[in-house]
Amino acid sequence: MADSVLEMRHISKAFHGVHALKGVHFEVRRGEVHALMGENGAGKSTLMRILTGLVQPDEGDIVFYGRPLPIDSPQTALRHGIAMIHQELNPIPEMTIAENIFLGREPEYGKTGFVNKPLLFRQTAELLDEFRLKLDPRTKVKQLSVAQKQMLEIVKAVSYNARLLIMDEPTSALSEEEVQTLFHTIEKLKQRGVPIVYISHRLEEIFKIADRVTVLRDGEYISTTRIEALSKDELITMMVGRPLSNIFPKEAAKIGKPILEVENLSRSNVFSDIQFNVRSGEILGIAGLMGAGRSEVMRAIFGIDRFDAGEIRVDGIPAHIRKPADAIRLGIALVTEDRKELGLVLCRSVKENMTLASLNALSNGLFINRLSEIAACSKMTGDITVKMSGLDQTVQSLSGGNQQKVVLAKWLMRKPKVLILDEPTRGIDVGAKAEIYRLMSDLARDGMAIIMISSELPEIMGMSDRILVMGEGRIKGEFMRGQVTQEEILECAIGGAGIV
Amino acid sequence: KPASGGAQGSAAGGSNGKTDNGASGAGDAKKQYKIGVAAQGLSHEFIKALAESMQSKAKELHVNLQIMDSEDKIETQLSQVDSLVSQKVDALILNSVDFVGSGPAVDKAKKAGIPVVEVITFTKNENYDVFVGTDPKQSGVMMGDYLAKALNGKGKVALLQGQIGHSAEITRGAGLKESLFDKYPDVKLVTQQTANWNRDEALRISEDWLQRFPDINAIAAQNDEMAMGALQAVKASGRKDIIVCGIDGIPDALQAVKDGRLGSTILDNVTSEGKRAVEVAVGLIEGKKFNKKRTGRLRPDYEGQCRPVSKKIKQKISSQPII
Amino acid sequence: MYKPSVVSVVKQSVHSMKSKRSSSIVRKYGLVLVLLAAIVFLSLFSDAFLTLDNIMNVLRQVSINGILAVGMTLVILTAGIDLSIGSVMAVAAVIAASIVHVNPGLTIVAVIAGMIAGGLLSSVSGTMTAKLSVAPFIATLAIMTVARGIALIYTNGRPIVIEAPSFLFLGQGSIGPVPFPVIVFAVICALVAILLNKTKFGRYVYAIGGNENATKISGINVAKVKILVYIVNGFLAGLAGVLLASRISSGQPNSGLGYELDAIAAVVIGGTSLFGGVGTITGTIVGVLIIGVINNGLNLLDVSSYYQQIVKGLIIAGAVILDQRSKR
Amino acid sequence: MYKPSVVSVVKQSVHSMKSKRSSSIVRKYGLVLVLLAAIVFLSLFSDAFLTLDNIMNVLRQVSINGILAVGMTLVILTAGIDLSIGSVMAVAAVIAASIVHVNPGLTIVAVIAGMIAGGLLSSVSGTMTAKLSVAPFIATLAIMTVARGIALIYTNGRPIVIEAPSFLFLGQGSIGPVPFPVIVFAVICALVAILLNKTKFGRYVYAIGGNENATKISGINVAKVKILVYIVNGFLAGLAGVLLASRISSGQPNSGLGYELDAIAAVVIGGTSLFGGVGTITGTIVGVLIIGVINNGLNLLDVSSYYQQIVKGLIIAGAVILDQRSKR
Ligand SMILES: Nc1ncnc2c1ncn2[C@@H]1O[C@H](COP(=O)(O)OP(=O)(O)OP(=O)(O)O)[C@@H](O)[C@H]1O
Ligand SMILES: Nc1ncnc2c1ncn2[C@@H]1O[C@H](COP(=O)(O)OP(=O)(O)OP(=O)(O)O)[C@@H](O)[C@H]1O
Ligand SMILES: [Mg+2]
Ligand SMILES: [Mg+2]
Repeated sequence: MADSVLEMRHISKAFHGVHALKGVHFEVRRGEVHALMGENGAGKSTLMRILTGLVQPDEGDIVFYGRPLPIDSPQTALRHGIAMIHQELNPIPEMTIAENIFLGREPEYGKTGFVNKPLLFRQTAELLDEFRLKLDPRTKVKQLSVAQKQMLEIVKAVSYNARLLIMDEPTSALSEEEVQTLFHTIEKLKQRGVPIVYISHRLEEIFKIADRVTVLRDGEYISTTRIEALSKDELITMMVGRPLSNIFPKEAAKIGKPILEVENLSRSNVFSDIQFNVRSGEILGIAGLMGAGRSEVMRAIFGIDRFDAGEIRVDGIPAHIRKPADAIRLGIALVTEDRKELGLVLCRSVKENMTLASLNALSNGLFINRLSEIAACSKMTGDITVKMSGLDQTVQSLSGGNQQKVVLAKWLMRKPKVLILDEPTRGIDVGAKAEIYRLMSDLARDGMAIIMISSELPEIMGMSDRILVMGEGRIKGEFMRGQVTQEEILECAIGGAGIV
Repeated sequence: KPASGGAQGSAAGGSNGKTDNGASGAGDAKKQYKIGVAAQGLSHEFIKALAESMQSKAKELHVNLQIMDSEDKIETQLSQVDSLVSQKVDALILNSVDFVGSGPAVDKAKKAGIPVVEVITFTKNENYDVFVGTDPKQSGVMMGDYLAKALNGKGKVALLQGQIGHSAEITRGAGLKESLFDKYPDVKLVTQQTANWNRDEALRISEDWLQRFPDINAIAAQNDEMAMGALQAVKASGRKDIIVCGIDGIPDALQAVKDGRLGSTILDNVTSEGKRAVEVAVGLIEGKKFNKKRTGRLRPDYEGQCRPVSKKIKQKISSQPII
Repeated sequence: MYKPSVVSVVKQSVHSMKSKRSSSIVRKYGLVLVLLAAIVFLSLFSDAFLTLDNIMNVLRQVSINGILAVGMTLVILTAGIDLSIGSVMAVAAVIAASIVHVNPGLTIVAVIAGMIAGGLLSSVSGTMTAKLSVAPFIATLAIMTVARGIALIYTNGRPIVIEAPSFLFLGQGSIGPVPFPVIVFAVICALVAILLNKTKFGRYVYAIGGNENATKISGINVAKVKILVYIVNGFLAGLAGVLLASRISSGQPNSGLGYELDAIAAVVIGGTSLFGGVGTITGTIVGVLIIGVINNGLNLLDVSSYYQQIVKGLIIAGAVILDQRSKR
Repeated sequence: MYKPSVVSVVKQSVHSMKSKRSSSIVRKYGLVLVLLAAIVFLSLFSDAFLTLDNIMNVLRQVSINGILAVGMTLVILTAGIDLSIGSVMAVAAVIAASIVHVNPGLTIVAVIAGMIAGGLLSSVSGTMTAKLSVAPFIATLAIMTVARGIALIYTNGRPIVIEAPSFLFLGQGSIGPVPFPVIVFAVICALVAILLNKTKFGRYVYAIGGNENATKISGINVAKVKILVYIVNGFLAGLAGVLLASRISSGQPNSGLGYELDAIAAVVIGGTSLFGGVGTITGTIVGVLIIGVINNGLNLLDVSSYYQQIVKGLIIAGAVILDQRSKR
């Protein structure tokens, strides 16, 4: 093709026997948004990591702007103008936003090697404005929420003015508002003729912005198609290998008495008089914009953060929760939004991660019962299929989505009374989502009370019996299932005021 | 001179004279001298004994002794002497860590008009007033003499060295070489390793030697700690024919010599030397004169060791005054 | 706190393929290789090496450092470190020595007293680390100096001679051809290996080292586990101190100087990450043996003190580099 | 990789309020407090303490450890560690000594030679760490033994006497009341502080320690930066070794023994995290001074050496605990 920018041919990669990629073809053209789709573990990230020199392919060659491209390290990739938003957020927590964004290309005084800090902060401020982020360039990144960190990655990648921009699940933690901002940027880049590889498990997004779609399945190249030529179901079928009847299998469950009740819970300048309850058999969805403080409320309930005022009741009995252990003892489980920092022990095996919170049940006081441990894990992997070489694979070598599944499994294994899910389907493919929704629906039917924070409105609408909307640390509104539209929820969330 | 020195003494002593005034009675008319001591390392029982003997003498003479532990670090010793000098002590007793390295300390004190007594060990820098002690080399010589007799001028010897480069390692090594290996061509030095003055290291190395050199006749250790380690290895191996000797005369070793397990040790009478050093220091403050090299006496301690260790020698070697 | 580097990501994948057990063998592969190479080499060049006598000799020599290294493995797995064990050994040694010195009959009492002393001292380090979030390096550095001081004061700087035969047996005796310390070492290895691989506690140790916060949020009492780890380490240091005292038949206030370094070295050579979460007892054992065999071998080959140091350094570096390669 | 602990969430809110600079003062606050407290206490209880003479003593005493600690700060910021500096000092010392021993005129040459020797040795550690991904602990442990061996062989285990006045001035001379080593220390602090805070290189040092992976992804040549860090550290260790040789007017093959521990202690007491990414030179300076003042003060108060160890340990622990509190 004349306007072909990138061609990857016969790319294969095996990680010690396991084939992540098998002779994959991938071609990107000038000024197009090319969606790369596939189930969790299909090989999308690996293919892109090869392009950015983080992984060396076993075979295959790469042609970039007509010339063969030997990429041995991220440096060379950047030098050739290939920038990437990585699926796994990778900030340097102790450094400021500005230092993170300009790491490796700090403005200097001449060529002295001395950093021009005023200029550094000015340029950062400009970038942040461009993306409508009200953040101080001098804030340390460790103070940011997951969503904000993700925005940061986007700002950084875009600011390279690359000749090819790769976005690996850039929106997994973002809510409508920021997604819109991102799409504006993408439009601008398209006009400048910058090609973009876009990886996402949010199908709506694909159909909004993609021009062409390439689908991988189990590391194999399936097809490349123009988006217009595809229906949602066709795309899903291509990815999963079979049609997927009902994505939101929400069954009506018998809603019982309140299990978790929260009375005007407050924490200074994070959230104030939060008041809600969730009943057995009920799925309570919580929507909101980035910085709404949803995660924070849940962290407080679970005993990770302190709160200043308010009361929490479990089964009507006032609960004194000072540390996570207390919450867990009361039958509460929290799937945190930040799997890397708070969810997983990356250097340990899938099995050890899944059972970490349940070992008391799986052991006779001291010794772990190996068989019942394996049994418990197999049961979970039966409900949620994790693509792995075995229960002993280290979690850090799993694909992003599969890591998320491990976190879910870890908490589901405890069979809690109250299950709190913060962005439960972050980076999870449609098929797996459906599995998880079915599981939630079943658990609700069996009387579990479920709270689901999500920035993905379809999911909220599709699964919740009741929907709370939060903004600026307050509850802005409450809706019953099927009595509200996405637009109304957004309205309510923004509530006229600006976003934090 | 003594008057002014005394004045200084009381002035400086006043600051933390409390430590000793208690002992000497508050209303004591005699003004109290303050003597600074920089000691090699008080975690060695040998040096600890020295310090205590000095302390007891100081109590007796109602002088305020400030003992500093140089922890075997030359630099530390220099710093400590610096701070003793800036405290204007009336005299300095230096138990030098290093023959060369501790030299500057002497100058520092002398420049400030502070008399310097060196004890046990002396420095290359001869600017000090009096040295109380024995020629360290001589202890090596004596060990050599003993071994020569014990081996009857013929045999294989393994040498356990102290920390390489340490003054005592150098001098004692030299002494042994001179009196044994140079004098007796049939006495062979089959191997040498450093056990850094440690008992357990010496034990480990000796164990290995007994595997590798089953035919050695003697193990010469540059201090008693190492000798005791070697002795242990020999005992464990069930060998009765290997002579072990050390230097310093620590109680452990003296006992072993009496029991006839240890060939010999060289006893340097630190207690008397420590006491003497304090006397001399006070004397210097009060302007008395001493001859520069006041030596103590080394006693090669192996009476009666002839029986178990080696059947040959009967007579004793008389210790000679050194230097 | 484990940081996957670009290469480590690849390394990890090795494991993913294998079952836990065999993977840990792969992990050690390079090292075991080095150890075997060393053994073969030595048996070729020194006929004194591969004798039952000398093998027992080496094992006896490594057993004290081995016991320390096993305890240290626990600490390092939690991303901690313990510099105090050398001094803790000394305290245990002098206390035990003083007991049998006065009453030669009380061997058992002496041993237990020594171990308890160790446990107490280390419990302080553990508490400082776990409850007051003092960096383990500093907490244990403080205890290191304090403990040394205690040992010196307790003995007034004089070694305590030990004559009690029953006590001396601990460090000097043998059961059949096998020296007693070796038996103790073996038992300790077995116990701690079981603790790490088969119990909840072991899981928590790994989890804390891998991601402390994730572990906390999983409802585990991290502080408690950490403190226990330090106490166990203290017990073992105490035991090692007692054995050392028995081996050199005296309780020395300045014994154990610098032992912490050998122990840590053995652990890290054995493939345990100082960032915690990754490592095995088998690895540590190999590390301990490598160091022991090198020391013994260099003496058997009669390499001079000076060159011993150079050779030692090169071999250690070589071993670890080879290990790294084998993990690729 | 920073992990917000349950409490740290609270801590952070403190930081988030402050700008980087002032927050780092908060960070040090507790320590500076301890230092001041110690100084006030000592000047009250010993009139010998707050004399110009003694202050200069203290400064001279700390300057060598100070120079080492500054270099070590760089290494630790990259989540590394360097155990070899003590031996590296020795090599530099004996080389420099041998040069001026033969030709008293060549002071400058001797200094440079010593520093280069240090740089070379450390560049090996650096390369092992950065290119062969050997744990810094092991790489530098290996170099530690090798370097010691080199120093012993080079001198055949005998100290080399130094008489060259111009060389002796480096460690023993003063400019006005200020000892020369103090001036060197001050200059080094200034230079490295600028390097860390004002240059790209400095940013990268922090970045690597904070998240090596992310730094690589940002297209920074991590290996190169790391190796440079170790080389700089080697230069400084060499310089320290030369100063030491001059101070003790001899090149001693076993000088610098155990100096690495003091340096690391100063750095960590100064608030630098052994996991990298967090720390400042000012912190290290405070750490160095605390150690120096304690040592000097305890001697002035004539605390008997055994108790000194206990007191030292307690003060260090206390200082760091207080520091932790002040960070809440
Ligand atoms: N370092 C590694 N070691 C072993 N296996 C690996 C490694 N990296 C990736 N894999 C495997 O390669 C496969 C593809 O992973 P990849 O991350 O590319 O999937 P993905 O398409 O990005 O999935 P997701 O949508 O969940 O991000 C997965 O099965 C994963 O387990
Ligand atoms: N502008 C800001 N500056 C600093 N910190 C912020 C800012 N905005 C948000 N935060 C942090 O993030 C928290 C809430 O953000 P977060 O995105 O986690 O809320 P959320 O409702 O959970 O959104 P998400 O969908 O990302 O979970 C705030 O309490 C605050 O700690
Ligand atoms: Mg992916
Ligand atoms: Mg959130």
